[in-house]
Amino acid sequence: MESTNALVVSGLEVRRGALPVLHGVELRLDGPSLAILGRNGAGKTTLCSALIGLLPAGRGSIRFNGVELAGRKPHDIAGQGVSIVPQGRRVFPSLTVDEHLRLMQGRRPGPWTVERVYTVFPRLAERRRNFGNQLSGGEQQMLAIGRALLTNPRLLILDEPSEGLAPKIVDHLLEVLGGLHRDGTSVLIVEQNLRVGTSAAERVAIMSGGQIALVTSSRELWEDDGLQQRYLGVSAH
Amino acid sequence: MPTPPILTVQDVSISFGAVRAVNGVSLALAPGERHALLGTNGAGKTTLFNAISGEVPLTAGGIAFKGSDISRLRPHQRARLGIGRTFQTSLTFADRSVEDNLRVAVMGSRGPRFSLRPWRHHREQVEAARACAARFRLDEVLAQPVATLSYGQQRELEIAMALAGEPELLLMDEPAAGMSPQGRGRLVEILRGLPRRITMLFVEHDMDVALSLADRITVMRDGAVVASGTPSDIRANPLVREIYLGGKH
Amino acid sequence: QDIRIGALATLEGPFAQSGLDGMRGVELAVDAFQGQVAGKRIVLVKESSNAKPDVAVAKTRKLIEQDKVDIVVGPLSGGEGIAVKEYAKSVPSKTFVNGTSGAQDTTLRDPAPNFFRFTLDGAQWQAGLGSYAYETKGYRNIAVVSEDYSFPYSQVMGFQAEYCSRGGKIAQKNWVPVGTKDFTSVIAKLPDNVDAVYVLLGGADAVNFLTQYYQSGGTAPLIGSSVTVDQTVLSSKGAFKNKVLGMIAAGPVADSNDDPKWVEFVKAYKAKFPDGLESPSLFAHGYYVSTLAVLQALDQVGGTLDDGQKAFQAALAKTELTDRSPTGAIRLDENRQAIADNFVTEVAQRPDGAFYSKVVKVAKGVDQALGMDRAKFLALGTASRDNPSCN
Amino acid sequence: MRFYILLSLNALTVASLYFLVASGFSLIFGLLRTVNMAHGAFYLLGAYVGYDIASYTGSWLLGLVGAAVAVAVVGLAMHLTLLRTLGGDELRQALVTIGFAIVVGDLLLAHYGGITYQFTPPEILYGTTPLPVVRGYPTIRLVVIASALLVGLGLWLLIHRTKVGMLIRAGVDDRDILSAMGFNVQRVLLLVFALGAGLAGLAGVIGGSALSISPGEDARFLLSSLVVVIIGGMGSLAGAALGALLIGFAEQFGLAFIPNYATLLTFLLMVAVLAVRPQGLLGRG
Amino acid sequence: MPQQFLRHPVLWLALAGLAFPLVAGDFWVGTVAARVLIIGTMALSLTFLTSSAGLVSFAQAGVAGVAGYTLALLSPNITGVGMAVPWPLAVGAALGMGTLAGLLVGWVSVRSSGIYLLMITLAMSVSLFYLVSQNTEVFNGFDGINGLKPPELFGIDLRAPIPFYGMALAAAVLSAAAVMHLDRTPFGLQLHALRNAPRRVAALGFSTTLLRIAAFGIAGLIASVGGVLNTWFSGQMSPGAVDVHAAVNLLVVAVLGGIRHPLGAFLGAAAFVLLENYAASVIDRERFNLVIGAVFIVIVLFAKDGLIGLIQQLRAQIKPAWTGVCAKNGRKTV
Ligand SMILES: Nc1ncnc2c1ncn2[C@@H]1O[C@H](COP(=O)(O)OP(=O)(O)OP(=O)(O)O)[C@@H](O)[C@H]1O
Ligand SMILES: Nc1ncnc2c1ncn2[C@@H]1O[C@H](COP(=O)(O)OP(=O)(O)OP(=O)(O)O)[C@@H](O)[C@H]1O
Ligand SMILES: [Mg+2]
Ligand SMILES: [Mg+2]
Repeated sequence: MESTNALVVSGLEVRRGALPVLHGVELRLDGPSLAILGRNGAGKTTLCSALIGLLPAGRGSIRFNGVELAGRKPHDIAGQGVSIVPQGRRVFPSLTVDEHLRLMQGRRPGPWTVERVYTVFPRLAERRRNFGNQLSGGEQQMLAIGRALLTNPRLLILDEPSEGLAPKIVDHLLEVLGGLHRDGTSVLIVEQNLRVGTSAAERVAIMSGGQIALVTSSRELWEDDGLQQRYLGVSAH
Repeated sequence: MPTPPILTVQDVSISFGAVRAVNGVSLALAPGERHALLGTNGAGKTTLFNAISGEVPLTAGGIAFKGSDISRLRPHQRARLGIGRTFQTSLTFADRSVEDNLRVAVMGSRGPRFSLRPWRHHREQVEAARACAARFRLDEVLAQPVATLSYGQQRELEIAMALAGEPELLLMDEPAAGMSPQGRGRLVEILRGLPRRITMLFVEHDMDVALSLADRITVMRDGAVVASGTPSDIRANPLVREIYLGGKH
Repeated sequence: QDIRIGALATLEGPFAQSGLDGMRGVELAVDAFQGQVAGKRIVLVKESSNAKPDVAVAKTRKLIEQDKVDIVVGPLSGGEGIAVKEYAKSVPSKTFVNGTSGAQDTTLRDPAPNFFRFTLDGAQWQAGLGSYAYETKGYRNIAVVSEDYSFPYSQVMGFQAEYCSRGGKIAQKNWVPVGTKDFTSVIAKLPDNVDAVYVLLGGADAVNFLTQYYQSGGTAPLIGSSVTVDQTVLSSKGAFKNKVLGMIAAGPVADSNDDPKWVEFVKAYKAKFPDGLESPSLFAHGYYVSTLAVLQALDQVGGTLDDGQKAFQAALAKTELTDRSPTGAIRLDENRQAIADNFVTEVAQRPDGAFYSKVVKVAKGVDQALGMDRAKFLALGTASRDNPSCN
Repeated sequence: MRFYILLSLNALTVASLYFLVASGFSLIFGLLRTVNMAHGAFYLLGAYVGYDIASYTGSWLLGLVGAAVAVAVVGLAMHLTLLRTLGGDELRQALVTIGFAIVVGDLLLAHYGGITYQFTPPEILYGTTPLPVVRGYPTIRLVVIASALLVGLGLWLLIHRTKVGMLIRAGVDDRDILSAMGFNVQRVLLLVFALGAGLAGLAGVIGGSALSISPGEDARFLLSSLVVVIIGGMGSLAGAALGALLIGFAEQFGLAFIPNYATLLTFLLMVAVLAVRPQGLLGRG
Repeated sequence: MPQQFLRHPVLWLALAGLAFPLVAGDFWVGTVAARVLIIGTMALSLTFLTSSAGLVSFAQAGVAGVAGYTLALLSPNITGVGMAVPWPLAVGAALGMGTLAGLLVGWVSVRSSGIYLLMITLAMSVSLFYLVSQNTEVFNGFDGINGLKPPELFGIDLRAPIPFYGMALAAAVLSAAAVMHLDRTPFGLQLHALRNAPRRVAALGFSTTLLRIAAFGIAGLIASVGGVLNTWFSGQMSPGAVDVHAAVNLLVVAVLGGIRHPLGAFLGAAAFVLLENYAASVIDRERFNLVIGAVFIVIVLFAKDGLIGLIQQLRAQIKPAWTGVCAKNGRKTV
């Protein structure tokens, strides 16, 4: 089953407290993957939180495979097959690694099992009895990713998943993400690391000041220093 | 004769129950050195940092700073000796403004630590806090509560707070994590521009940042040191490539 | 112009039931005067404390200063009484009449000239019991289980005054903190060879003790204080009651008392408060006689209070309740403390199954020194855990 | 010897009763991080309601079950109306529950008056069970011990052996993420609250049978629950059991040997434990 | 001009306090208002601890009680315990012992936080309660120490309603001013930092232990001021003043009034005292606890930052220009 999911965000406005942060976000994800890049404070995390329902959408719509997600509760949205690896990991301190994974297993049918997660991240298997707060930063990140995968999502949102991961593990993660579309999972990845972002997705959206400033192909962005300079303020080369 | 090391980590081991997070690590930092600590996830880098700053007790071994043993000192005592640090997960005073955060940071080393006189008598500290904010372009959000900053901005504040204390030894746990490429560039610039009287030991998974900052690099795996040398040594080391860097570097 | 009377009792917490009954006594007394005296209407202002002295003083102050009452009837419990007495000294032009608070020192030492007590104190309430236990029941060696504060101390003092002087022995005294609910460990400690156990517990604590005592297989007969087997305990719902038949106790009231005035009082009580207790408690009685005394003295001075209450207070000090008192004559000594009758009772059961206390002996005209020489009695000092000793 | 065994049995009984009440308290705290100051009121309410049901139907067991159900429903209602709107504001939640406890306490006083109630449990429970050495021990007290064991075992299985237990713990840590992972946290929350409240109601009937029911018991059992759970470690079931045992023994042995300062002893014990282990004996720091 | 603004609230307290006797009778001044100020001062110690250092303590009533008992034992009393010394000495000793008690509470609980802190402080205050109610030799147990009176000062009888009220007002205003002042000092900011991230505070070179104990000491001193006044006010000192209800009441007062602002303590105290006195007149006298409980619920449910929060909201609607002032030192979290 190839991924045939469609996420359509239109005119999305979100506030944090009294402060408007997203001002009419327009976004389409209909291929296997999309990366979102942007400076600190651009509103990427806010967007992710709104997609999963943790922040209320003020105006606008979020449609996933034709279903309106705006206004729904997080667990309801998750029930539609959306899952998230939140920024800052947010694993549960009072659950062991093993419990994290077993809690998620079997919520939705699909290819991901606890054993498969352990195979992908052997380090987690070695630490299966450690509690969430007894893990290193990178281990927590792996656990957060494994936890989200185990829900067998149709849309996986990752908010800066490479943070804290050793380069080799990042490469490994990219492989895993690359294979997800074969299971019918689409990937929406937020990244600071240009290399990771462009390798994880075919298309990238650049976010700036609470709006989508540009959508282009990864290759184009990776190769065009000028584009990088203009939208991200740096160039990778 | 070479100058005596400013920080000596001698055969340090740290266990959490059955998990031996750090296993006989030794390390010596010359004054002014910029030393990167790399290593696989869970190698024990953060744990070692916590041991140096005094948050985690040693199971074995000793730590000396400027020639005297500090293994038994409490965290704030070590901080007063001149050891500053950042945390892998930002630890800031969330409901206070950026400026307040930096004021506290400034006072930690420069005092006053227990003043009951109002702020107008402490101009110098207030100025220092503002200057520090400006350095990280945090002056735009000076009055904003930290909780309302984006993740990346909070990471920048995290570093700014450690620098505000002007420590002699600066420990940074993944300083660039969560920062945008632009922020990383700025960070590298700031850190490089610091005077050599500040010795640095930092953990970083971003190779660009690590390689452009470090004089020397130590690589850890499973609690032990597996390689140590100059950046080019390390980059060429096949074991490091295999266990840590992977194919793309 | 109206005469304003403030009634202070505990209407909250564990003593709520007692306070409620006290208030009933006040109302009955006002009713006995048809709500007026010397042509003036009587206005009642009720206030609740919670058995804490500082709250009692605060509420008394409120009654005086805010509600502008002329006379305060209350409070209900020991520590409160002493605190209110102290406060009374600062407002000599108002009059304070004790409710049921039974601490000796409210009137015994350093009394307030405007504070009156028409009820007996804690020690007096045990008058007659010690001699009855020794002589009639033949108890020679007993153990004591008591709550640990001044009221039970003084009750034990009253008991010992008769019991010990006749040669009775006390093998063991157990002082348990107020609020103890599980007494089984104390019960386990009681010596096997005592003739009786003297229990000074009230309300729920008494119910718990009695239940646990019999469940643990206790066989020695029990002696009660003034509150151990009163109607608050006897009318509670529980299975322990069958065992307490015949238990002796003493206090200012007995449920069954042949005195026609008592019978009349009970009738009035039941008529006015159909959902009250089976029979008025010592709280209802205490507040009743205290209020009666106030009204009688007011009547005598024609309701005049505008001389700083001087005439009224003088009249009150001389007031004797005779005809109106349901429990025999009551008069005051020089410290404005009551001299009155006290009753030794036994728990009995009516044909309808209800439990009550029946008079078995009356101690007549009990004074505060318990019949001793006043100077000698004062020399004994304040009652405490081990004062006076029994020998 | 007999005396010491009796004392220990008494301590066990008291500990069991404390555990019964405290387990629900700990459970509610575990999920909501709310110090439910109305827990004592739940206990008292359960006792009275159970009493009414038992005397109306003549069945002690029906009283037990009915009390648990009734109080669970009241707990649900309280949670829905008062607590849910307050989100994670712990201090305000504690305050609201104090207010609720005052209201319930006063309504109970109004309805049941200040007199003391005692259950008449079935004859077999009310008598004395013969035991070696101590000769006999009140059956109802053995029932208290047995029910504590049962409840403890049941809860332990629930928390450590089922997904619900993991959910509860995860919900404590990070409610938002748990709901983003697809769990209806609010529903779990409600269920647990009802369960905790129901346990208090159940304990009310058992406590009311072993001891008695009267105004003021609410505050007493609230305080004892706090002490027990804090000494053992908040949210830890085994901790609650350990705490209950410690307090039970300290209280009963204290009462027998230094009655004046027995209660002082239990609280000093609590101070000492917390000064040395700030997170309680079995709490994870 | 932020400092001028910050001073405002205390100024209001002082002005309102001075004007009050002009419009109210002796009962209102000497009994109601004086009690409000006393309870407010005790609650202020909790407000200070919580809003600045994030420490919630159930021990403040107990700490005030230590001061109260010290004063009682060192003053002439009719119970015949303790030893009378000149009153300035007695007051000084009371404040000293109260502060010490505060420091002790801070020291014993130095490693606890959150609910555990609440409970260890509760345990300490309950311990004190059982000590004083069971010990008859020194503290005269359950019945406490009776017959205490405020002294005469320069020929003014402090027992009289107006002078006593004046003394309470002065104490309250001074305490509130001290708390507001602390908020404007480095020490105050360090306490705020401690509340947010103690680990970071230590890593920056501060002894968190010292900071915490100091905060408890200051709170202890404030509570002691209230404790001394309270002892004089009720003329006696008994275990009731340090029991669980007293501890809970202070928390209720602080939260009702608004724990984020020093004036909240006094507002809360006013509400509490009025309720206590007048709830009874609202419905049946025997059911006034019902009213009290219901009012708690309503205030807590509908006023997020307590009464002071309500007032700030109201003012924001009436005169937006003022809000800056209160938002600045009123808002401590986001
Ligand atoms: N409290 C603890 N109890 C048990 N094990 C722990 C505890 N804290 C850390 N560990 C283990 O110790 C090891 C070292 O952790 P540490 O945080 O030092 O790693 P790290 O090198 O910083 O890794 P990363 O790059 O992922 O941050 C990890 O495997 C972790 O699981
Ligand atoms: N709790 C909050 N209250 C108010 N404003 C907030 C809050 N959280 C974030 N913001 C603001 O919202 C804006 C967007 O924040 P967001 O976290 O979405 O950025 P981001 O793109 O994810 O940045 P980063 O790369 O640093 O994670 C920022 O300007 C930030 O200051
Ligand atoms: Mg982000
Ligand atoms: Mg790390």
